[in-house]
Amino acid sequence: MSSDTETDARPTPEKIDRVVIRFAGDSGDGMQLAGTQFTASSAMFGNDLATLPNFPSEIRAPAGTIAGVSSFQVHIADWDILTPGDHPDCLIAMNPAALKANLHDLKPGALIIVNVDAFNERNLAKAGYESNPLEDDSLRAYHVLTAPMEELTKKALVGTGVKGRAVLRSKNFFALGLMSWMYSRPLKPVEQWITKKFGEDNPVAAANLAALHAGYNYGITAEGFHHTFEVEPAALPKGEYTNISGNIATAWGLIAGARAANLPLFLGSYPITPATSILEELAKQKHFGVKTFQAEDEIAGVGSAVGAAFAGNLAATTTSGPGLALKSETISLAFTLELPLIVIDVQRAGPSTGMPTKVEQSDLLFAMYGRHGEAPLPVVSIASPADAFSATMEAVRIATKYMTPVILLSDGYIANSSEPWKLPDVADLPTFPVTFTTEPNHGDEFLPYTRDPETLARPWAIPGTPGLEHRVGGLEKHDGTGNVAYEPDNHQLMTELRAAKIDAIRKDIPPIKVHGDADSKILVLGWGSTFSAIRAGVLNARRNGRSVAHAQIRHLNPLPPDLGDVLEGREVILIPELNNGQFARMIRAEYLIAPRSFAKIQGEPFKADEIEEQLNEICREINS
Amino acid sequence: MSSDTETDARPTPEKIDRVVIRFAGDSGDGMQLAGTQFTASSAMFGNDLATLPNFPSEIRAPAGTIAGVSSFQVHIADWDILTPGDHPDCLIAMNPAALKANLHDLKPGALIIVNVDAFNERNLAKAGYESNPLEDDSLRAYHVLTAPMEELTKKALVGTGVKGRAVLRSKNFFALGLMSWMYSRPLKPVEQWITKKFGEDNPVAAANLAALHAGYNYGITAEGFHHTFEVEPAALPKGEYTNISGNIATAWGLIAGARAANLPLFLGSYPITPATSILEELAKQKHFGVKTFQAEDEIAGVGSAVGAAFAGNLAATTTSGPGLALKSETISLAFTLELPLIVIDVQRAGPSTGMPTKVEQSDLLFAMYGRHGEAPLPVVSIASPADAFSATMEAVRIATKYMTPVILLSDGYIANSSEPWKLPDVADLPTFPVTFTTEPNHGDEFLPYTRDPETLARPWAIPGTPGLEHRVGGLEKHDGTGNVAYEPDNHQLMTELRAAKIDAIRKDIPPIKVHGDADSKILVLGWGSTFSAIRAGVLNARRNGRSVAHAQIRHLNPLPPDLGDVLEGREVILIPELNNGQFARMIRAEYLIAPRSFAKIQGEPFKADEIEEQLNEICREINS
Amino acid sequence: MNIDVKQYTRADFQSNQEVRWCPGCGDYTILASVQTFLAELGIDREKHVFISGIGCSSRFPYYMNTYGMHSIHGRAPAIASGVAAANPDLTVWVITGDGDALSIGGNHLIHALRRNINLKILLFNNQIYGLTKGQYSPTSEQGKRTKTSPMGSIDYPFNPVSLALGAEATFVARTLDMDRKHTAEILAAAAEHRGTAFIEFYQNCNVFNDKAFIELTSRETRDDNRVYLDHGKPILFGPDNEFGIRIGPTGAEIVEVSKVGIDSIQVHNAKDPEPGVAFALSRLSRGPHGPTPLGIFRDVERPVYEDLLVGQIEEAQAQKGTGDLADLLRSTGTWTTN
Amino acid sequence: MNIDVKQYTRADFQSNQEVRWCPGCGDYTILASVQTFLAELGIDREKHVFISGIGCSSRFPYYMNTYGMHSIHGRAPAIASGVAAANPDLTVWVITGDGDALSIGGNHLIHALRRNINLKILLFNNQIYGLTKGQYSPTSEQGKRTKTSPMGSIDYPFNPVSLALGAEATFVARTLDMDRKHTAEILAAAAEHRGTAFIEFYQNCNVFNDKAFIELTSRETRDDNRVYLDHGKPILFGPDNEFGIRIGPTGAEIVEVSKVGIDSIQVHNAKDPEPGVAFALSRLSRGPHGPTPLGIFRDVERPVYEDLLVGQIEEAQAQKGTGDLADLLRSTGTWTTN
Ligand SMILES: Cc1ncc(C[n+]2csc(CCOP(=O)(O)OP(=O)(O)O)c2C)c(N)n1
Ligand SMILES: Cc1ncc(C[n+]2csc(CCOP(=O)(O)OP(=O)(O)O)c2C)c(N)n1
Ligand code: SF4
Ligand code: SF4
Ligand SMILES: [Mg+2]
Ligand SMILES: [Mg+2]
Repeated sequence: MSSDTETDARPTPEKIDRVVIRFAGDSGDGMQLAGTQFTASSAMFGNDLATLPNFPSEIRAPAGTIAGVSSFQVHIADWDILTPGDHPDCLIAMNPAALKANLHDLKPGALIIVNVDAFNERNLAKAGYESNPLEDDSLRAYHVLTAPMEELTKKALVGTGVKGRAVLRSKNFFALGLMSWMYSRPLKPVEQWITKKFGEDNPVAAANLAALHAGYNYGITAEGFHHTFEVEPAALPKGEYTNISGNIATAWGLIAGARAANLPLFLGSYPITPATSILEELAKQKHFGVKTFQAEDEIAGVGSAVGAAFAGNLAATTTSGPGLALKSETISLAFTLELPLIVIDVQRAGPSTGMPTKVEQSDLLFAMYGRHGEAPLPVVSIASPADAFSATMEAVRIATKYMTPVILLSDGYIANSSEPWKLPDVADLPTFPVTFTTEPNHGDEFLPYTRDPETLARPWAIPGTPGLEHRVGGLEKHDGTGNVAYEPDNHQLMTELRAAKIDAIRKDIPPIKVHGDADSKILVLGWGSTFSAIRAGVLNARRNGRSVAHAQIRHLNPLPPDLGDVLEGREVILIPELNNGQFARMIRAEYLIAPRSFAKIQGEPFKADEIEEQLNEICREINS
Repeated sequence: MSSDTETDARPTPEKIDRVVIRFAGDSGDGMQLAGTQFTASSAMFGNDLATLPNFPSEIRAPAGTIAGVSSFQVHIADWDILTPGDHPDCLIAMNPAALKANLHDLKPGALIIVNVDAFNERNLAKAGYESNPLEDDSLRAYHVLTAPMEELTKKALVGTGVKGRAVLRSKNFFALGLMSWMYSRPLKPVEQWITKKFGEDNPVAAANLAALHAGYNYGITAEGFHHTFEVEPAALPKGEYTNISGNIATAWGLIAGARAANLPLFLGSYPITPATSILEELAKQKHFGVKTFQAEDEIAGVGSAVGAAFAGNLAATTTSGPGLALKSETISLAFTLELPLIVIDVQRAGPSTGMPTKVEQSDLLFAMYGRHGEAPLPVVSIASPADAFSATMEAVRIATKYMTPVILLSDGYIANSSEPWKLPDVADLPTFPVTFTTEPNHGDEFLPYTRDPETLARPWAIPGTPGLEHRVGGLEKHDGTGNVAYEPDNHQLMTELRAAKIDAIRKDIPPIKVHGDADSKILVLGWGSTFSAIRAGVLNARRNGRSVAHAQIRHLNPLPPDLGDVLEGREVILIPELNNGQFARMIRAEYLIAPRSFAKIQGEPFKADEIEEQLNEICREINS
Repeated sequence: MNIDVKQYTRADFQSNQEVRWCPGCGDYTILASVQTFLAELGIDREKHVFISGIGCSSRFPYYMNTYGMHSIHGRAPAIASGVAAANPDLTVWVITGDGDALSIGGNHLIHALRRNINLKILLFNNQIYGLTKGQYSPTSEQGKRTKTSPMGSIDYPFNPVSLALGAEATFVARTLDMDRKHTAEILAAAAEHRGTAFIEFYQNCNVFNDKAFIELTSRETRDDNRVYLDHGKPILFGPDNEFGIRIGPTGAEIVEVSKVGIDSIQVHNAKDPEPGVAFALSRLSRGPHGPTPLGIFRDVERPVYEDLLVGQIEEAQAQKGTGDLADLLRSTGTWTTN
Repeated sequence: MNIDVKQYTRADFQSNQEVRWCPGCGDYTILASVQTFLAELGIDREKHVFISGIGCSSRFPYYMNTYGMHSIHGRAPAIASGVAAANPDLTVWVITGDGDALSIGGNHLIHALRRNINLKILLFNNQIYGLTKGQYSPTSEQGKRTKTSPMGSIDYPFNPVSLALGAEATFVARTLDMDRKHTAEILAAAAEHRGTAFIEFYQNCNVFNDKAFIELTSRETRDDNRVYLDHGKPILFGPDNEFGIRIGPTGAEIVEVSKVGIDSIQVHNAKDPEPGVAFALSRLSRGPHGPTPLGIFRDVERPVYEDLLVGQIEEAQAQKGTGDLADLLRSTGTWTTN
């Protein structure tokens, strides 16, 4: 059975410009996979898109409970969208818990497709339903379609060789097939993926293909599913696109950064949610000469990276908040050694273990001040999955040019969500090749702590270079020679030089781009992953007649030289952050102005609506 | 030979009201000991005093070199002094390097007493002298007296049983004896100390006593030493005094705090300069029931303390910057567990290993923001050695009342220097006994995360209490029950509650005392160990007719509720800090005002003169 | 442990939290074994404290109706040391995984062992990082393909029993998640032991490392591979006890009993004051492949940290009296002004 | 190590920094031994990298005219692992103390050993924290009175050799600071060994723990107590080699040669693939008291971490070609709009 034949049977789908679909089920139901594959075929189809996976927690909750629900939301459109959508138009609920957990987010009148086989008494009870919502009329505000997904999957799998409890594992492909029917997605990309993933001859491949087609066919034959939809390819700027998630883009950004710096790449890391997949991705790219070192802990992760940097590699370490805490002492060492090092913090909800799978931006001040002694570091942030590639390259550029560790702030939302990324032409990527020092720099001596007059960077001479043998260390060192030094004036001088070097990076930061109504008296100032929600919220507000400007700051330390000018003269500066107002506090200290902090600490990204609402309120206040 | 008989032979000493004496020699020369003993006898004599030890670095430099010089400065006076003095009136130099390293600090016309035996060619060369300063007239601006200390010590020790190279180890007692003669100090306290320390029958005791008396007698007999001085007992407020160093006072403050809270004291710690002596002091106080756990590292130090807190002890951990960095992750856990914990950071010069024996205040922002996630903590600072006792008790009070870790900031200057401390009446010390929860607090259930409506503190129910079995952890927890919770609104609520609890401590902070000219348009705002230099500098400036106010802030987070009022309307707010302006940055962010930062990062405390000079400059600017 | 028998049932040790491991996970069985054992042991429920780190296994304390702390990754032995030192009357359990105990927490583990603090450390070794969804751990075999080792792990694994013995452990044992009877015996001996007791559980992670212990668990192979160590008994194994262990000048070796005679077979002595033979026994297997010793490798007495700690306090108090604050403040000398 | 002999003298390995240990410190002797040895070894000076942590001993790199890093407390093995992995052509030395390596740095040490990274780890064991002026360390004997243990330490010490063997070390040796000849032999064997080489130096701290090793160093007792392990030779000691070591069913024991006969004496086999006997030998002494084995306990081959790491890269490149960035960006599928 080939998918192409079926498409003939399609009724003409309704053209829509956008749709937000959420796949929801038990953690064991494979909803992340169904969602990802739906996204992939939409991407291939040419839609613009944005995704939002949502895991229950790190560990499986009992099957069938609310705590065990996992979901994957995708927003596809025929135009340049920004967020995964605030409220789904369509929910696939694989069991009662999935329905209950997600219902309140739906648009009024949304389409709900349920796996009716799972709506038995036991599951209803586990989800905390007293009566069956499919029967008690409580869903009358929605458009509900049901499918006996388990039964049909079982039937479809007869003869595939897959038997027993394993059969039901394919039901996510049934759901995917059905959704592909409903939203006119091609099956081919999914079919190819299945064959590649499981191997042609694997019964699991046959089973998943059978379930996929069964779902699709159910759409053709079953009553109620005949009203189908189609979202046309988006009019994205001309080019070649891939659908990219943030952690993959970060990993690739490291590879590209190392290439631009002309250095081998070394990653010393210890697994931690939600950063682990950067390590996992780089472990796959050994043919790029990438060395990944899965260390015994975070301290050894960053320690090995410091060693690799000393030896002349582009060294990086990836982690999340608890790991950043453990790395603090070693980062302070790297700071005073003045070696390049990329420290990537994929932030998650804290404090302590917090909510590891949930997003937060609450490590900002920790990144700024999280080291003992005077140890300022450049801090760069990532605004979106696709932005991760160039932001990571920028971090590498700063680290190698200024011989300094750089903290790169990502977060759990960027890490796991995805969006289309227009591939750069590799030939056009920036390059900033490093030149190691190979000759004495002071008569016939080598002084490791002399400085480039412009960047204040010290020379990088690596072990193996004859004649430049030298020692570095964590004790205060003499200006120039780097020998241990306790003189009061030298310490003052060195402290000031180190700070001046970091501060000098300011000159090297491109001008801020102000979007929207550049001169508006209202400015929304954001950083990091709030980008898409702010941009969309501002767009909507402007569509509704509000005048608003938006600037998203990539360089958090030093701040861009023109930020003062951008802030100047605004009546209201709104700073939405997924923390208790940390960037707002930095802006207060730096510019002695009082921005309006909009803090959300719920483990979830902002919704565009929330931003728009804030703007509406501000406008009301200003005008009243 | 008894010391009392000698005193009869004394010429009448010149009465002086104060003197600053610096003992300087090679690290191996025992200058810290000589200085400490000189201080102790001055204390017994009733002088006011302040001391400043200065070690070269953690490890011995080659004998005789500048890098190996160790010194101990003491300021004694017949009135209430504050600092160890900016410029010595008298220098004891045990070798050429000691002379060279310290000369530039002396008052013009100062008295220099040298161990002439050490001024041989080898030592002169090691110190970098081209000719002998005792002979080349280069010291003509000073009053130089010489004594052949080594030769005389050797002679004095004949018959004590101490022989060979060990003999010269007593030469510091020779110097001490001579200084005791010069400054009319009683020998008895030193004699008693020697006998107690080494044991009556130990030949070393006999040797040191012999050297001490030989030095004293040299004063009597030698030419040039007949002009002696006497500083009369200070008119300190009536009371009983002891001479206390900061780390000892901190250790005692922990014992007193535990007593006030009615809890056993547990210290989990790993040695690190300059914090180690708190651990060492508490290890001696086992009869107070104090448990000290020398952990394998700082993480285990704070980890064991968290365990002890869970089990119902008053738990503390002591460290310095690098150790605070390592503890960060665990402190974040303690924060979310909402357990009391005293984290003492005896700051030293950073970044990284920095200058371990030198003072700095550069961990302030790290203490404020040095944790991942939203994890605000109370921060309390110590202003002087004697202040350490009550500041530590205050930290314990806050920790136990609000069920929270508290960061107590001390530093290397406070740690090692000493001053007279008027002993409190133990009966008058504050008490704040802890009551553990022993009964269910919600029907017949125990909910570990209910809160006291006033303090927002949660109940403390300890293992071993029947019926209150419960689990705590680092994951986000449900308001009330403490069960693991991932709900968005709950996380927002809990984050806000935790922040509100810390913020509520503000109400519990006593009013700021403004010293000097309370309404002056110039306010000097300090925190921590800058206290004495600021107070003295302000005093001097005011004596010279300037109008200046001074406030020293103990509670750094939350800041005192009346700080805004105190800052209000000043023309200049000067913030002297031993860092790059960290407190100034906090004040900027909090009050949106621009204080004038006076940053010193030299591993040394401020001098009173430096403060006064700043004030003079400010006055000139304001008036011009 | 002071055994003061109460009437408990397993349910008394079950908390009201739903157990959230994957269906089929070996952790369930160990949880059941521990709860059942504690009910039998009969120590007051409120005296038990379970401290864990982070990992699937480390959720364990949430499911125990005792005092508990789900702490941070790798630090449970340090935190538990503080609990035990602060209150030696408590019975302190550490629950940890192969990543938690041996990767990030290796240092705290070896130091707890050498100090001989009264902790019962249960290491759930599934040879994988479960919670973070399948990366190799310090006990994963070389060559193992995981998400972070797509071409096979290049790390040589620890043998947890050897490591513990090298770290001066006084009680070291190994058992299997699904062997509830054996688990119960080992738990009983650990509870009996004063000092640090270290138990390695082979625990199946059916999601990320299924069948890692199949050679020890499948009906076909288990009799060939389970080598039970019973104190005072010759070490024999095989379906008909036809194999045995002999200690010779090159360490421990497997021999056929019929060839060497029963007298050459090592009689297991867990109480041997020296750990040399226990160590040699630990080297018989590299991970759970082929004949693998299970049981108590070592169980010896050595002064317990808390006893020494409390002993010094008592001695100091006997010498100096219980501390008086006013005296302390005067202890370095005072002077009086008027 | 690739030995490509150059003409060096000790002075070539002396940096221009003044050596700043206390007069009489054992560190001086080890420094001299190492400098002399490197001059003889003849590997290009610029290929040597010395990484240390913090402690008196950790100042060592400053005195070596090679590449070096005086890093932070306990982390040298981790940092050195990064150096070695990044550039396997270098010869990487770790200099560490008993506090640095075994207290705060214990975890990195045991993991470096199991990975068998090509590091030469020299542990200067003076059984005290020297730099912080005299607190007990994880190798201090129980009962030791120090500033933090005024009533005697209650911690049971590690035996560094046992710990290393328990952590799967491939090369483990022990020597004495002042025995320069023996030191030179051990250094030569360590340099020869590919993989992690671990050498424990008994190092006298004459300021805070003087004479800790006096039983091994004083003229009167040293012959009674130094038990040299020489590969292939029977293990004999005593002024007239009258004692020997026998391995039996309870481990290693000291015997009188005249009583048991020379044939019962263990012939030392450092190349034994199993570490059981080496471990038993390590248990002969608890710290440097009484007969104490010195020499190479174990010296076996096992694949080296860097080789495996580079091997996988080469294999991947053979399979997929050296990575092409443009291909990578397209590797998950693309679509084109116009
Ligand atoms: C400081 C820190 N680093 C990393 C993590 C991520 N992490 C959580 S559990 C874990 C490993 C779990 O493996 P294991 O200890 O074997 O337990 P299992 O899940 O297999 O039972 C890791 C790496 C974390 N939570 N904290
Ligand atoms: C993170 C950190 N913790 C503690 C210290 C303090 N410290 C420096 S060296 C040392 C121990 C030194 O002992 P050892 O490693 O045996 O070296 P030795 O001085 O005896 O050669 C300690 C505790 C530090 N520098 N950094
Ligand atoms: S991932 Fe593995 S160890 Fe974790 S709960 Fe699931 S089966 Fe158990
Ligand atoms: S303190 Fe001890 S180890 Fe350190 S330099 Fe002095 S003698 Fe050597
Ligand atoms: Mg595991
Ligand atoms: Mg040492």
